[in-house]
Amino acid sequence: TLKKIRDSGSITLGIRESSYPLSYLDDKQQPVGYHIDVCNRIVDAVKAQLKLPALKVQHQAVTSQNRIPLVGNGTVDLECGSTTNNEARQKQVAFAPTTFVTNVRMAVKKASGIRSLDQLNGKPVATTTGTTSVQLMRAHEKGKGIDFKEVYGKDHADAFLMLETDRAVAFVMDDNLLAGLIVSSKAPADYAIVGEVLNVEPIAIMLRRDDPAFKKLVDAAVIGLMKSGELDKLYTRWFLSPIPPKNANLNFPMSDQLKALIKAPNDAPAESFNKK
Amino acid sequence: MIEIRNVSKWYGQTQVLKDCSTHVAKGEVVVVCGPSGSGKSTLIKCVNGLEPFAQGTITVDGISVSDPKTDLPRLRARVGMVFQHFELFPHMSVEQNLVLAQVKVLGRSAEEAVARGAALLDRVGLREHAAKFPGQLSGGQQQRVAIARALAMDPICLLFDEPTSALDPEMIGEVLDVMVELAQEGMTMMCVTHEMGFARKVAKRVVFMDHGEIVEDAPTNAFFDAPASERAKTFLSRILHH
Amino acid sequence: MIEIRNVSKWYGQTQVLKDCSTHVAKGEVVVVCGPSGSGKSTLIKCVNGLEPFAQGTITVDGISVSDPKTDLPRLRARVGMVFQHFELFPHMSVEQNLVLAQVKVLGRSAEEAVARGAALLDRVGLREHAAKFPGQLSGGQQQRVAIARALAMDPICLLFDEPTSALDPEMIGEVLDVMVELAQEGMTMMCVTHEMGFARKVAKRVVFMDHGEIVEDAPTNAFFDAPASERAKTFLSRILHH
Amino acid sequence: MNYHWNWGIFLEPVKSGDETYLDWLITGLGWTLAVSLTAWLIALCIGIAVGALRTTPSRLLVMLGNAWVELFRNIPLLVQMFLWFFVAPEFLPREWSLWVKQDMPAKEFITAALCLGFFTSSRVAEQVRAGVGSLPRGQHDAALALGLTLGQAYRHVILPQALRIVIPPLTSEFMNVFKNSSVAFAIGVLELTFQARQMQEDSEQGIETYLAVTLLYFICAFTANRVMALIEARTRVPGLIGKPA
Amino acid sequence: MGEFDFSVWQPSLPFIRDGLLFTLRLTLVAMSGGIVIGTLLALARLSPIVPLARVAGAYVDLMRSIPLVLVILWFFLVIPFITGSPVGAETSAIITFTAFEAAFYCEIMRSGIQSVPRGQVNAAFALGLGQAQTMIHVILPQAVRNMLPVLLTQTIVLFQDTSLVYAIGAKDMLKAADVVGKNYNRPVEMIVLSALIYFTICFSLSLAVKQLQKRVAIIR
Ligand SMILES: Nc1ncnc2c1ncn2[C@@H]1O[C@H](COP(=O)(O)OP(=O)(O)OP(=O)(O)O)[C@@H](O)[C@H]1O
Ligand SMILES: Nc1ncnc2c1ncn2[C@@H]1O[C@H](COP(=O)(O)OP(=O)(O)OP(=O)(O)O)[C@@H](O)[C@H]1O
Ligand SMILES: [Mg+2]
Ligand SMILES: [Mg+2]
Repeated sequence: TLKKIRDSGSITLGIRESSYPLSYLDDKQQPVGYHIDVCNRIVDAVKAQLKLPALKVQHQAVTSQNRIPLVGNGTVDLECGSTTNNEARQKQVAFAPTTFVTNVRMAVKKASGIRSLDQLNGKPVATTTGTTSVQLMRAHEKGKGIDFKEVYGKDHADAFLMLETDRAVAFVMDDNLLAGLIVSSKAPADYAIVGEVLNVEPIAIMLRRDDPAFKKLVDAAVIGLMKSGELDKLYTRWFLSPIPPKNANLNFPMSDQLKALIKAPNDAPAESFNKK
Repeated sequence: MIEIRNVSKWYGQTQVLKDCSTHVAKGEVVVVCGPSGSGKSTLIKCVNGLEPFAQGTITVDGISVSDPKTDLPRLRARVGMVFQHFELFPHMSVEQNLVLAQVKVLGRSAEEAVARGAALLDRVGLREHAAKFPGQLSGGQQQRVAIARALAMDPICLLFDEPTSALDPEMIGEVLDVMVELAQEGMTMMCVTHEMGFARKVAKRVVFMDHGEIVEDAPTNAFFDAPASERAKTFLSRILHH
Repeated sequence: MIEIRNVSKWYGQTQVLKDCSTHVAKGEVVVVCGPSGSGKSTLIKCVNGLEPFAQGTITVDGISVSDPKTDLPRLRARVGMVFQHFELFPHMSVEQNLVLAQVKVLGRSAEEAVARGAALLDRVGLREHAAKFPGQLSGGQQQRVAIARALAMDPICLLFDEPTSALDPEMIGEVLDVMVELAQEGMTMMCVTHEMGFARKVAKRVVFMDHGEIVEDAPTNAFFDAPASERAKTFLSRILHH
Repeated sequence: MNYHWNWGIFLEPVKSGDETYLDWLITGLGWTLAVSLTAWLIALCIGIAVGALRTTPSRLLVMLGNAWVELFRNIPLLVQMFLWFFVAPEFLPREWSLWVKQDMPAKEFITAALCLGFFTSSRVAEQVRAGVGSLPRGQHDAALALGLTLGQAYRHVILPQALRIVIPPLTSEFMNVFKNSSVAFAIGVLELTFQARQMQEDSEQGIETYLAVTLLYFICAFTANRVMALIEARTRVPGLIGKPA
Repeated sequence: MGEFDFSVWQPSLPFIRDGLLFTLRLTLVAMSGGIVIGTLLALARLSPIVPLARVAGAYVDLMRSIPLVLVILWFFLVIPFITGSPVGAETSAIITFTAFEAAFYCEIMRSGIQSVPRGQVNAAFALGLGQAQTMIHVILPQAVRNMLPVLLTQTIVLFQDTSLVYAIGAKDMLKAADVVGKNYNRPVEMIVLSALIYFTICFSLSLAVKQLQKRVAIIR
């Protein structure tokens, strides 16, 4: 990868378009977000190592369908989205040390009075096609012997729209995304994130597998950010201050898991988290 | 039987029929001829209401064609028509072609219709082709089926629009023979055709059209021996010349 | 000029030409007639190599048509052909129709080709229609343009495939007139046609075909006065009858 | 390529249950077939009717037919799906709207089938109109001259011929229906594309997944093609082979 | 959700414009490329060289049997292995659409070529024109004119299909509208806007096609 970057004089970042506030497009349709900033720091490190101050940075929008093949086939060098680090994916790609931890929970309309997953028996519940939440919900249904009527949006915004238009009474998804969707909604005060945590997922920047030199550089850069306290600052900027496009504040304090990870960085997959 | 009075018709700006009047009495054969585009097909299609017309009246057996109260399908069922390109229904067998309208329009039972169809096929010499499709017949055979189809409705008169002009020269004879026979049996017929031999043999009168006008309407012999108008004269000389 | 020797041709299993032999000498007019489907078109298309044939030889001006070494486009450029449905190129003006092959095949300059085209249009009486498109002309006019187009290549002989059978009766005369004139000027012609008046007037010999065979090949007068075969006799009686 | 192949993936159980990935794909195929075939049925019925209307002498009917066709063929299918699913119910009275959104059984399926059906019907109508237009005018005249009413003429003479003529372009449309049904995932129908996304997210064997799904779509379209060819052969009129009607 | 709020349309316009420009560029390139390649494919399919006809036929049938979204995805994933280096989403989209639409234009051109009466070929040959000359001067001009409306209708379909590039993250008009809709959380309003834009453009195009049809139709 490093050689390719040197030869082409450019590095390509994979970005997501609506993963608030990790990676999304602002009102000028430019990619911004917490992970984008982290990636930019990594790019700085690459520039320093290759002595290529003029390195061009290209952006490629990716979706949850194509991000892994695109990293695999070399279209994208660093995926700066909201990819969960799990065992299955580790067969295909490598991950930088975990830089964010999300909890899968649900968003509801406050007025509905729903506080727990068990209250959803027989009710329509929204989630996004092709995300891990779908499986989590099914597993939960089985475990508890209850029955949701799942409805699916093709992306997070559509799924949220289902909640907004009463097609669903709850939306099960990563809590940071839910928070992002709620603050940018028409009436943020109407919604709440409630209920038990279905899963804890480490989210990390994704890169090609079997490229130890590049991984070493990325790891070092990320760990550097953590050690220097830079990452805390970035976190505060994106999760605890007003952010574009609406200049709303997510007010999403750092979780204990992430604090622990910053102290002891690793790239362990999700499975090892939920075992504990 | 057929009365055409002062009929005019326009396509947009162009007038294709100009104040045409003529008639066909019961049992009479009238031949219509004239250069291409002179309005012969248009006129004959006005007779059974296939083309609407702006002015004038046409009555068939006393019933006005242009009267909105007239039940056109019923009137048409009583007026047979034979077309230049046969217009058999290619997706139906010969027998089905003959049966369809008998059943759907006249309300005959299927057996009755089939029997009548078979009798008529016999008459035009095509009994053994009942099960074939039109595409499997020669042009002359198709046109004879088309005549049988028109006859199956027991029409009070028949309209022909150049029934032989799409045929190979060899086959013209077999169709004309059927038509002559019909004429001699007293069928009322109005024929657009350039077969002057046929006209001489059975037509009572010849109507000559040019540019949408009926230029001449004369007894057959008079027309051939001494056409009154210059236009009819040149026309006759051209088509008889070779 | 044209020598057809023992030509046979099959479409799949069915034999459409059976051992046909005939010839056309320089300056001669030969008329080919026979019932529909008898293989007349097929035979005449073999002459300029539009249809391949399995057995026999055809030579035109001494050059074999079926020899793979023959430059067919060059040969065809010297043999004019006129079709039943005119086959003018509908997307080109009359002038362009006449010019195209002169420029692309004979390599004439554009001016030269236009001049030659204009002269020929003049000759068939259509000078003022040079800028029109074929669709704006009547059938008779189109066929005359088609003849002019064939003549523009200065052919050594002309082939006609039923040139008048798609025409309105009125227009047949104007096309036949052009053909008669050409014959009288000594053009070598092989014509498939049922215009027996034309045959009588200019043909040296008449070839009668049936079921892919040349049944009769006789001098014109002999053919009309006393056809040797029964088939030719019935055929003649049928097409002359009306 | 930096890729971990695993062709056995289809027989492995999914993470969250005892089904295999193959079961998922089969479910998906089932819904794809259900949506496509329902939509095709709707498209044929409406398309033939609208196409025929557009050839009648009545100005009003022609205009209505034209409006239908222009409306449904000038907006991308994906956008139409959204309009039907998210926008249309908002115009209903509150209780109806809620019923449609929450309690109507198989609402995604019904919306998708109707939407795809309408979309395709506009194309079918266009083909049928062209087919009727390509018939010689004399057929229409001959039918009327026999005393058939206009309705009978369409029913017995015009449509049977026009439909035979348009079988080849209709074949394309039939194939398109299967392909276009993939858009139904956008409103949450559990069809093939939906299952593919879910499977690749779950298994991380994206390439195998998409190859399998591509193959399944290919088989659907190909079968549609063969079925239409069979119909074409069955309805072929003797004596008309190769000749335009 | 209650009342709609169409004020979001105004700030979205610059993005819609950029997206529309990409959509139009993609449509134009894919159309011209597709027609050229499609015509060559059609010639190959009709050629007497059986293997060539088979290969072209297989290509066309394959393309016509797979949903476009999947084709877009495949090209995006596979092109890097052929060229050795990744291409951007937009280049990939252009290549994909050209290759895909070529299959459809091929079928149109093929029926266009077959719609020219056999007699025209005979007439051209009889004048001494060669195969290629006949094709170029006699058959193709008539085929194109006969098929012009269908070619343009297919182009309208192509224009609508460009919305599928969302699958590889290229930014066309629908995508731009979508992103704005998400940013301002007004997805429904943006859907309505894009529906209106698509309808206006496609409808005007189809009206134009009808006019053109009257204009260029060959008088017969
Ligand atoms: N649908 C139409 N729209 C406009 N003009 C038409 C239409 N049908 C016929 N015409 C014109 O009306 C005139 C008369 O046509 P008609 O078919 O009656 O002539 P015809 O005498 O039967 O000619 P032919 O011998 O060629 O059959 C022609 O000039 C023709 O161009
Ligand atoms: N492409 C073809 N494939 C199979 N059979 C054919 C083909 N073309 C012609 N035939 C058959 O070859 C025979 C001779 O046809 P041809 O066109 O030469 O007849 P013709 O004498 O010119 O008839 P017409 O007077 O109708 O023009 C016919 O029986 C015809 O059915
Ligand atoms: Mg007429
Ligand atoms: Mg012939």
